[in-house]
Amino acid sequence: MKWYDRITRIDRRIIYLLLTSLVILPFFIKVTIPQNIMPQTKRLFDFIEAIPPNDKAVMISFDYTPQTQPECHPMAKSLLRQCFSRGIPVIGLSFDPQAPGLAVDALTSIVNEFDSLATSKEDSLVYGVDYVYLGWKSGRIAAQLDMGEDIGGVFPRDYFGALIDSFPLMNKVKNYKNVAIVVILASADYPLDWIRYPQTRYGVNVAAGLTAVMAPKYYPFVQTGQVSGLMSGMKGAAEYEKLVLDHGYARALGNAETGMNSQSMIHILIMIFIILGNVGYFFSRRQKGADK
Amino acid sequence: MKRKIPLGICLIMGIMMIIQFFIPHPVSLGFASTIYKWVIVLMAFALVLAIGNLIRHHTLKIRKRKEDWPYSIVTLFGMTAMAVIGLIWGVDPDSLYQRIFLNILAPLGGTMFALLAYYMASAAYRAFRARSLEATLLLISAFIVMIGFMPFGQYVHTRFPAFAEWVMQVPNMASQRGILLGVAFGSIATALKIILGIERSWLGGKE
Amino acid sequence: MSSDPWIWVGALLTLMIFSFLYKDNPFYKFGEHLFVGVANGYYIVFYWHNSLRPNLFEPLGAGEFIYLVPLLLGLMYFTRFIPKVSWLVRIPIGFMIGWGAGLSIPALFQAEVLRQLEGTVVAPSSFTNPMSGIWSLIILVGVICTLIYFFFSKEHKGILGHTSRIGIIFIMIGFGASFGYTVMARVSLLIGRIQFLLGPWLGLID
Amino acid sequence: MTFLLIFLSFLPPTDVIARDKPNDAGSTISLSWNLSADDALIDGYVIMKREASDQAGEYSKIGSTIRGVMAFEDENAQDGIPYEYVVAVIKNGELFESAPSEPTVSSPQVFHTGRTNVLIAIAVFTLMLAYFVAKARSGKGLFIRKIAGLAAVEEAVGRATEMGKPILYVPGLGDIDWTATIASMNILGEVAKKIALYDTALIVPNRWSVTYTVSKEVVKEAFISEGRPEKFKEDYVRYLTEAQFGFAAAINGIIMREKPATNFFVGRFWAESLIMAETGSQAGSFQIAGTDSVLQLPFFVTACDYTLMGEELYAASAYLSREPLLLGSLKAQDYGKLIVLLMLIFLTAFSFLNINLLGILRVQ
Repeated sequence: MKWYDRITRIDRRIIYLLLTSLVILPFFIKVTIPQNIMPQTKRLFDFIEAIPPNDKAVMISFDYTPQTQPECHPMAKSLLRQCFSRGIPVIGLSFDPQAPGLAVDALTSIVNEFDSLATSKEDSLVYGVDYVYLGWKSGRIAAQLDMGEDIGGVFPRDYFGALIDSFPLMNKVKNYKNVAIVVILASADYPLDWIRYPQTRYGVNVAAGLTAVMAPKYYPFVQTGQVSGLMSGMKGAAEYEKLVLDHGYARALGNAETGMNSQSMIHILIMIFIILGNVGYFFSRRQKGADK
Repeated sequence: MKRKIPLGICLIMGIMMIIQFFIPHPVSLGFASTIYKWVIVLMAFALVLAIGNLIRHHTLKIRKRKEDWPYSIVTLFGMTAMAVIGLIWGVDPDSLYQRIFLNILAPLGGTMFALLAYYMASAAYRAFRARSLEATLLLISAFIVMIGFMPFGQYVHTRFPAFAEWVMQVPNMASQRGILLGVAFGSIATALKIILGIERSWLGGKE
Repeated sequence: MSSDPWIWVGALLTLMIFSFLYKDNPFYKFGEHLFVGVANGYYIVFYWHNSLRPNLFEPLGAGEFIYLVPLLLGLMYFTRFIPKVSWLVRIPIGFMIGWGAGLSIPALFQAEVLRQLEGTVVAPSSFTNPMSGIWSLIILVGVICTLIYFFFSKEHKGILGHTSRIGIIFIMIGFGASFGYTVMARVSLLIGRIQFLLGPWLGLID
Repeated sequence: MTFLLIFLSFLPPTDVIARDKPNDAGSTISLSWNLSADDALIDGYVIMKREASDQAGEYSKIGSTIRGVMAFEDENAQDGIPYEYVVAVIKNGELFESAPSEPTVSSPQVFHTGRTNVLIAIAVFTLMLAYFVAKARSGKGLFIRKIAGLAAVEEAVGRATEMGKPILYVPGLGDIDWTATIASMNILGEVAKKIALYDTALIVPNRWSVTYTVSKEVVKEAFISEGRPEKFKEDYVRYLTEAQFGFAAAINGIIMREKPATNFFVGRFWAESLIMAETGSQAGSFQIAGTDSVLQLPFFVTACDYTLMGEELYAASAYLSREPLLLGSLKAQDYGKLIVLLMLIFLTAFSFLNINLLGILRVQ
């Protein structure tokens, strides 16, 4: 077999092995490829930067599933880091039944991270004062609308079963008037409901962090301003990590950056193999032409 | 009669569902939701037949000791166990049924889904050959998007990510819309033919 | 390493499915057969709790006898086994097919014809930014040419031949772009599985 | 000592208009008003209503909005009862009420006027279809262009027979309410007829219980109509599972273990398309795909030998059966596309002449 025939017939298992190692390696060898930051990601970051501390809350709707965790989980963590660093209270909730486990994981891991660095009692984060997680509710649209009147009416108790009246934060935040922005982190078409119903009725600001597959659908809404910022896919998550790091809200880049390194290398790997295949194809065809 | 009655029911159902779309009256909405409930009930009944087929297939395999027959036991056991667990102990969020869903079905499904990353690589390597103008265009546009949506895209040229975005938003969108419009007419025509009884392959043979 | 048995179950099943990449083997066969079995068990329970009980037996029990209709229709599926009346199985099938077809016609006209048309028509307002105006003209041309490729009752010669050829070019560029874009999403899924194996299971990363 | 109390007064909104909400199922009244002249200073608006027959009755609060909003919908009206509405400005808990609206009654409608265009489209297309089908029935020959991949069907069946291996036919992952599934059933019938004439086994796995019952009928009848009922085996048509990836996993198993010579993937597909097609390609099967799922086409084109793209799937089902009635509808489809094409051109042209007709495309 000539060399050019050989490179058109590389065993697929070799490709699979290389691909697997490119997914695993970045977890252990950290490299940073500088990122360009897309305007819609920057817009969300700037919006939250402009919220004054200890005033209105940021509401995060955790609506992603375990399968899309690599894309949306880092978004949640970066957002939480930014809010907590700036003293902005966070209210978490979910409309996807698979999401609460992930939401609790994101909240506890970031809270632990902050508390381990806290030097005084005032510095540490307090549940019910700095953040709450309301849990999951069915009847999405009705719940979203009712929260415009009274959040406590929709979520009388939080995810852990405590009455929300007992939380200082929830006494301050009664409805959307005290919510600076709602950020929906989702792998399905959830943000559209927020735009159609609570936004038109109560004028609440809406932003989103979506999987790469979902995101393009929302570009038109970013253009019209109905969505005040958008993180799209793992790349958006990595960009947000970068912004949060650059502003000193985090100590190191997170999992999205790692994922992006895998992504980049796998894209290059696939392209190299396509090129190899074509080089081989080109020479073998030329050879066949010469043989005739 | 063996053909006329089913065809008539199909015609009536089709026309009623079309008319329903144009009537906002509560009677019409109530009709639509009742029918929908019936449809789900019918699916449940058909499932009994379907599961019957599955059981038959696997018991035959076991009885005749066909190749790989022990795995058929796995399927039958998994099905029976899951059904019993769900029917007896319920489906609450912290029931065993939901745990099995999260820890057995979800990882199995998620991993099958993740196989696609590998298959995309091997399919692209094998099939993306510049054999003709069309194949070359496909290859080039795939490259543009694969480079442009990655962080390193900006090092090719600062405007390259924007170019990749353009390929997605302009030529890609145009072709998708064109295909979609064609599909819509094919679909509508098929649906109409079914309702009008012109297309009756679902009845099976001539009698 | 994890001490949670459920994590171990998830991890081992993950590896069983991945082993198919090397070649078909007993582990994959086990995972596949378990998947099919447990999934069917899952849906049996699902249909009982979400369909048969609330939509049939409970209303019947409450004396809503209109629900005898779906019961009767449903029972007709089983006439397949009685040769003399086996044609009755066509009645529930006709019911379902007619329902589906009737439902889809207005929906298709609305979502896939009229709305797509509206999105494609170019208006002077598209030209507030000259470039985006040109792009919407290109989309218009692309849609028209693609559509012409799908004309069946005329031979693709002359002007029809040229335009349908442009249509095919658009289609191929679109396919390439879709393929390239999807790589990203699928790799994300794979990263998710690997993260699960390295993190919760092996405890090598956090 | 006396305190000078200053009562601040705010102007209420004006022109409160109540109307029955059009095109709905009743029990909703739409309200609109002109903003208070003091809109920038107030906290918001409160909406109140009472039954018009009860002139002595109190107005009760039914909702509120933030400032700057000039519309509200009362979704709890009782059909047939006239209501009066007032909209009040609210500031620090104090209300400043507008004049009441005219008494208004809500009612359900029997025709949705916002959907007239869809009705016209359906009517026109049905007429065209009926016309061309009637014309086809009269026996006039219709020209249909060549569809790559269709000729391959015969070849595929022959190949399987030569190799003594079965044929796998996946009728998509859509249930029977997807028209692509119906088109696939049609093609399945034709493929099964060809198979009945050869000594080839057939495997038709199904994801849905209803498609399982239909495809079983279709295959069985195809064998009967070719005079080979004895060749039909119960095991040809199988039910697998409703779980999308469980189904794909099982198909991979079938491809690897029963080694079909030819795989057909015809119908509606989602992300699992490439899992099956790539496995088939690695196993060396000859593959024909056909789908109207735009997003899955690139993967089938990459991994299969022939692909029926989009509408070609529907054309193929008509073409294979060669029934003039079915072919007639292809002509109607072409005219439908022609109308769409002309509308695109004319609506664009008109919009540049400042005639905006886009409204005719909008559906509520």
